Amino acid sequence: MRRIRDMMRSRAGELLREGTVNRVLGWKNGEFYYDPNPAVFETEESLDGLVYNGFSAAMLSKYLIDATKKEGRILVFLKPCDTYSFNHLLREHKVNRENTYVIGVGCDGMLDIEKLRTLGVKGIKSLDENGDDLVAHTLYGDKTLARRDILLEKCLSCKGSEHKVYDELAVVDDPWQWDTLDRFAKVGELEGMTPDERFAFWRGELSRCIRCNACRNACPVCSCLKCVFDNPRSGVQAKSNADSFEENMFHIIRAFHVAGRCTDCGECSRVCPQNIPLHLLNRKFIKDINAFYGEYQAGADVEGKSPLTEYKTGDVEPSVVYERGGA
Amino acid sequence: MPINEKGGAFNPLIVAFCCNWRSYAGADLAGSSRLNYPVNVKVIRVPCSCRVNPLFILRAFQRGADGVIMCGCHPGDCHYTSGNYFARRRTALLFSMLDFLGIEKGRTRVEWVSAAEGAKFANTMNQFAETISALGECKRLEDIRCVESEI
Amino acid sequence: MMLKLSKDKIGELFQKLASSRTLYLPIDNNGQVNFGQWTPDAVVRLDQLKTVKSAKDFFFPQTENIVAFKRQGKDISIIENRDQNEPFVVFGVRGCDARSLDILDKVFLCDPVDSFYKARRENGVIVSMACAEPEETCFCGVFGIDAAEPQGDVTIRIIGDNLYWDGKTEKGKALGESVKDLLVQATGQDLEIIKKQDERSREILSMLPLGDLSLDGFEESALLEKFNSPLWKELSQACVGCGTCTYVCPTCQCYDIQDFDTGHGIQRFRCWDSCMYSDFTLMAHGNSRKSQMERFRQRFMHKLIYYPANNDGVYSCVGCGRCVAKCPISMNIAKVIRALGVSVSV
Amino acid sequence: MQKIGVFICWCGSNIAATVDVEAVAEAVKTEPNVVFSTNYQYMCSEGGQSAIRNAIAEHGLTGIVVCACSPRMHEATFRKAAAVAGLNPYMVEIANIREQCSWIHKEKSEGTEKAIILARAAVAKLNRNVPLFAGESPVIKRALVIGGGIAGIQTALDVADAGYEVDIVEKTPTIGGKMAMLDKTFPTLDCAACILTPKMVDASAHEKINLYTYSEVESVSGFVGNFTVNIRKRARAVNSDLCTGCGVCVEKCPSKSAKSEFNQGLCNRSAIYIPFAQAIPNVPVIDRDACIKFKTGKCGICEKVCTAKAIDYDQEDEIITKQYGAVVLATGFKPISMERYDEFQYAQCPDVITSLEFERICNAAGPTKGKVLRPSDHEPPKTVVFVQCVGSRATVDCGKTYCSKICCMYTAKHAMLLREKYPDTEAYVFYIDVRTPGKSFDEFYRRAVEEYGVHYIKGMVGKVAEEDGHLIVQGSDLIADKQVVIKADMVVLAAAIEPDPTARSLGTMFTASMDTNDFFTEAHPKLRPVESPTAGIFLSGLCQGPKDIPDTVAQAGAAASKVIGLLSKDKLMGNPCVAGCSEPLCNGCSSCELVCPYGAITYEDKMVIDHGVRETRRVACVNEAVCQGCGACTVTCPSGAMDLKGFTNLQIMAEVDAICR
Amino acid sequence: MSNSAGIADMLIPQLGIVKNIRTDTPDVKTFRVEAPSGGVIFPHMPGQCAMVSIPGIGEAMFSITSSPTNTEFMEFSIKRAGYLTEWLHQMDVGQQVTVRGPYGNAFPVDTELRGKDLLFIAGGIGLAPLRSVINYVRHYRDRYGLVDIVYGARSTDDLVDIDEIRNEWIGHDNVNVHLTIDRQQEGWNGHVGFVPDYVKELKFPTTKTALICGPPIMIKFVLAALQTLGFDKSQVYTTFELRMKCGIGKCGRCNIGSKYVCKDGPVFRCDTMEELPDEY
Repeated sequence: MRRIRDMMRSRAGELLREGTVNRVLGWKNGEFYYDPNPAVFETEESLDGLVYNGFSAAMLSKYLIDATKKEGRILVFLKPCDTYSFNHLLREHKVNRENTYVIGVGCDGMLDIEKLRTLGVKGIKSLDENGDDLVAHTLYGDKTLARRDILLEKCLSCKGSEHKVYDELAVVDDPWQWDTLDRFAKVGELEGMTPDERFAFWRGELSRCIRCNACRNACPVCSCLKCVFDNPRSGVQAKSNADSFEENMFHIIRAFHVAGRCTDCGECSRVCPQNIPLHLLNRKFIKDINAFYGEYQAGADVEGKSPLTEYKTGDVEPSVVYERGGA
Repeated sequence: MPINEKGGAFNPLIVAFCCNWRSYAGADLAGSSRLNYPVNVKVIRVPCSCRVNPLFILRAFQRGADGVIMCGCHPGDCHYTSGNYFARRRTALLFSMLDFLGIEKGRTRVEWVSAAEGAKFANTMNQFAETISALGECKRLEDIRCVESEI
Repeated sequence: MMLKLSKDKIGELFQKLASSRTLYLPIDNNGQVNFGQWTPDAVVRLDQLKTVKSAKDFFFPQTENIVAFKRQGKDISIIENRDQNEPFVVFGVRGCDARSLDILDKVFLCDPVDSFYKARRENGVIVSMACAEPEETCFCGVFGIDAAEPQGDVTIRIIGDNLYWDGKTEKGKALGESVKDLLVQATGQDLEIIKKQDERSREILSMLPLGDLSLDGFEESALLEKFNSPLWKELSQACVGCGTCTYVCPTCQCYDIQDFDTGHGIQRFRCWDSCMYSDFTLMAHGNSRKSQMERFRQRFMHKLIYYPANNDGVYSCVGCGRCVAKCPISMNIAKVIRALGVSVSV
Repeated sequence: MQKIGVFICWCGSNIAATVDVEAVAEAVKTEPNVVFSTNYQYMCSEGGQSAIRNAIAEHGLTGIVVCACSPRMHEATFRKAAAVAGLNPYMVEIANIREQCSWIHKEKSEGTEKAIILARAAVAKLNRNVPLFAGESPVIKRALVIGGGIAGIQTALDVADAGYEVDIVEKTPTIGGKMAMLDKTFPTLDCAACILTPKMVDASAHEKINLYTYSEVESVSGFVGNFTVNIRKRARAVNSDLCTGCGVCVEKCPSKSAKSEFNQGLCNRSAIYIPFAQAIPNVPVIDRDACIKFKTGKCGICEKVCTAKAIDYDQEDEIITKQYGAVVLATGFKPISMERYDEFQYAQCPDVITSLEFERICNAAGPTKGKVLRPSDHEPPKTVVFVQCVGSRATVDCGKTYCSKICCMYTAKHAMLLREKYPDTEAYVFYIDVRTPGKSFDEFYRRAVEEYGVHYIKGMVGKVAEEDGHLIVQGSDLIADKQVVIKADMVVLAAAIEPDPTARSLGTMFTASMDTNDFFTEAHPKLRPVESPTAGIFLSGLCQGPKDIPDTVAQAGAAASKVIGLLSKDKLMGNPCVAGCSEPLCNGCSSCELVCPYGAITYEDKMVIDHGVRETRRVACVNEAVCQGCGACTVTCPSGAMDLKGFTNLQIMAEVDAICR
Repeated sequence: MSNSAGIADMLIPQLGIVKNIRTDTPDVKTFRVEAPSGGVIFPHMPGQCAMVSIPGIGEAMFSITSSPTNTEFMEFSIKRAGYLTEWLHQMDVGQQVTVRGPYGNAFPVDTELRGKDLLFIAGGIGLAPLRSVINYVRHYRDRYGLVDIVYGARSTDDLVDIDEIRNEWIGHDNVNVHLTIDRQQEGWNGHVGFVPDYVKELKFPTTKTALICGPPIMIKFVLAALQTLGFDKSQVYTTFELRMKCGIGKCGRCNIGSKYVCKDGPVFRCDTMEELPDEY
């Protein structure tokens, strides 16, 4: 990824210099190795702060909603999964393609700092990344780790290394590759439980929700100007989980609102401060959509109708879904 | 008869969303044919099944409904040509999701009832009420603030 | 007076504490540790340095009923139905969280006193716990907090096979009385062990990477200069406007008051709010903080300048580092202090 | 704050026997903003209605709830009563305590309790009602008919006869359509041209009818009562006003190698041509792809021979913009392409032809002057095999799933005509089923078999192969349960018919929805068969589904009567219960546009004021004249910007709350 | 204040009954509210605010329009702007509301303003908070010097409670009332023009202490006008309205810099504003 970072810096520098773009949206180094934050770079000099490493997980496409309303063209670095979100935003007319210059960047899979901590690695100061081999430098000494063990949940079932949209690519010929898992495995496992078990599972998970709205605000699909949960006139406004119903309501409705639109980018689960596996709700919808209405990947293209804005006369009946036991 | 938590007889509360053009007329026909169905079923008239927002269904459960049923025109027969097709997809997904969250799936149902199917309407409601009675009170999506004893 | 208890008796201690009052301590729920009510089968995680949420919940809960109303025709009746407060213990509070209550006190206990908070504060006993293995996100030392010997009604240390119990306040001592059957006097040797442990902890604390953050320059006199700094734009760019930092923060205290129609009446409740939310200051005819930059600035100006200006220079941050660990886009107060503070020449 | 009155009807004993109306009236008094409640024997009677009017006046009611029979019964009655008293008719809500309460429950206590809850829900909803006003829009008294076949001509004539102007847009140089190509018609065997051409003449001569031939619809805007349509009148290179139709140019044209469309390519025509003798208008058109002048710049013979000076090589396409109150789609059909049917060797053997080609061959004005001759050697065939259901009733990936409906009859007609003209020629018909559900149809078919000795074989043809100048037809005889091989001289394929390919773009333009086969869908398959779901768009003829000439003419007349009904109004009153977009909430995502069955939603860049901030945003706009109020958009909209007047989110949620209290 | 349950908290409101509703302008109504047992719900000082609520509809901060010297009832002049105010405007007499307060500081009527010549400048609904002070000053007329009142609105229809101004203020000892409307209107023979311009025209001597309230833009221009006349900012007081929720400086949304409008305001002396960031 260091090689890709160098390509990114040099191309961004060139594009700024030649005036193709007037800003660059990327990741900026932070206090530690693992906390780069999305940032806009306006000068060539500032690009020294541009980083791209295993912790550049934050997706950039959503920032383009505001960024492309501004004057001039902005360069953005999109990882393969982020290109789906970008396409989705294009489809819904939320970003202005003309004001965007997309460089698709290769990705070795993003890392989960929480997993690192769970493995007992405390006081992390920095990390050396070299394909699967990682060395963590900590307050309490160095530790060697395998990349595959600390990949983010979303990267375990990566959609692949193909960029769905880009103006140019910054990739390497020999990227590190890893075995991906069936993204519906956990959904299937839950479907196999009894309703009581499922209820207990979700109550346990959702009871941790603090309604910080990170899942919503990080979601590239949840980009309503005014969310129904913030709108006093919507009849369902709620700021906190005053009752367990509201946790359920918030997450069901959020998942439903993005059903057929969710690109399965996994940001919701990544950003959740309580590690609630919110992506499972989205994946349940995706799994059902695929089973009932045919395979559909939101954000794979810009045109066409999404599953909930179209229908077939021979669609499966809800009663059949009911008898089938979900899916 | 099932007993509720407070020890009284369990009277399930069932909310039925019916489209104005067919299912509501079907319910009317059940009435004019004097076909009995449980008093627990309360019908809300909507122009089309596609008007039923998942929010309404969740709201009903929040406020203590024990079962929610949506009735619309038979597929292909929608007054608005395609409304029930959209409604069919939405409810199939929503109800599957509620099941996924552990809400017993017997509590939600979709039925297509035409204006001529008074008997079907009554039968459906009888069956549904039976299912709900067997399942008992729905606590999993209820908002405890809305329970009568509270403010 | 330093008391001690063998670590294997800790379960008995919890049992005993829970018998007379509600006991809250760090409990694991599927990998995430939060303060929760103790039950015999709860997975207690005293080894967890940071709970996701802080201990402020028990004094300033995320949601709490204030008052209820019934409306009938033109008439309104006001029904006071506030929760009855019962004594409780929060066990295993780290130094940062323990200090955060002082900060909340200055807000809620100043005139006019918030009676809801005050009642909880009086009913609650804080059992704080020393940190032996701080993390790189910690910077409590910057705010003068000694994590090796935190404040609290009782301070405990877990060293080796023992739990050391140090009752500090009247409340703390009374709590110690209630479990005195389980505690024995610490020996001189124990005190030596404690001293060594404290020293070791302090050594690590002094090496923390964020330990060199400097608050120089965050004075009331710099209010306008900081407010008008061009750096806010750059710092806030990435902010997605969620409330994670505010909700995990032990010192954030903004709230909203809302009404809920239960169908039988109106329940008025108070709930946490976040100045990071776009609708925080939204009014029908406009918003005094229109952009995320203004909202972002408000949060940090409040913590680093406004609050100290009103409270004798005490910052509204305890360096717990939760926002550092939890921000979805890795923006946090440490970066803000670094960017806006006066750089200390090395 | 509202002042609500609640009126409980006894409906004689229909309600009062199972519902304690007094108790209901008493119970609703405590509901929010209810200031008055009463009960009465028959609310719908004059007495009941005057009670409503009096109460509105006396108590200054802002809304009323009538607890009575189904709203499907008397909602209109009570709305009218309220309007008379000066109340907005949409400030009336009905609680159905008869059909959905008293008639289905026996216990009075139960019935009463439920009636109270239903009344409460109606009050709760009414508390969220606001007065609604129906929009009005004027009706342009002119109709547009797209397609100049028999369907279009008939619709146009009927509408014009009622006194309204009609324009016909036809993409080919002449009106007449497919029917003009037919020889005789089943089951009466009268000459198609003899019955069609007078109608064509009527249409062209009608003072209210205006023909745009060789023209296409370019774009459309507007809605029912007021469509604005741009019509591209393609350049004929012949000035219609000057042309006398003498035909000299056609005769003298040196380029004579273009395939005649009218004769299905069975013979050639000149570059400047009139499709057929009775074409209307009788004005030639220059085929620019075939014309030497257009290709090389040299020639110009037609110009030289034209004494009327009607030839105009510089003529350009003309865009005509006109307004219409109603649009009739009569775009017709075409046989499907046979190119893919290799088993029948259509592309390879000239003597394998389609039924429409056979029509031309039989026709006296056709390429063979009515003699049935093989296209390959111009010899009369001795054995002709007719294959039915070619591409009809097939699987999705091969042909059409539907029955083309007309093939059984025309095949019987062809076989019969063949045997009549050439008694020594054998006719075989391979069929799956023979379908004859029409007046005199079965008799006609039986005559073919019994009187004309046509051999009907139940089974499909598996293969056609050319061998020594003959066509070897291999098929199965399902009744005899054996394979049959016929040495034929000509094979006629009853090709499935499909909508004309222009229908799809027109469908998109007019937001007339289509089924998977590209047939236009009806507003209701049974009750509104000639209307498209989009208001003001009507369907005539084959574009809606396969049908024969009498059905087409009947439907054309039906469509005309609907058009007349619409045009007879001076203005249209809208349904006020339509969707509306709250612009500050709209994200511009287009989801609602995708689910709207009526094309009532468009997107525009608009200045939006959102909490004091002014911004230009892409927002949804609902055309209230087009919206029918189904509400599909309201649920698709994630931000809740779309709401449905009369059934708003808050209204329905208030009902839910009241019921679940 | 006690901590035990059942004891009042500043967040818990009291009942009030709407006894009279006066329509002042097309979008302003003044509500007279009394405690159920009669009289004011709580005492206040001029410039202070109260939170008025209809439970389930909303709660919002309004300045108390009536003078503290009036112990019979409290008045609130409320402009129709949002959901709650819409609802309040539809109320009938007899409706109960909830009220809590008083909140915020007051105009320093008993300290800095004592003995001063006072100049009140208001625009539109901005008269509401000043009316409390004006009537207070009129009640204790001898404690203050000359009183000038400049009041303007878009049109005659928009002048709040013109009857009281005409019948009671004009003609009161040493009280000069200067009315103006933005544009000429039939039947109006008074001054026409914007308030800030009128203030400049009237050339008030700098011996006066000014109290201004109105739309933010008007306050800005009036302040500038006064400065051109030679006024110092320390002679000018104004009052703010920013989104307030708790009323007691704890909920964290109405602050301007380190000052809470609900607690440290709503009355600010203009020179102190200079130290505050421009975020209102």
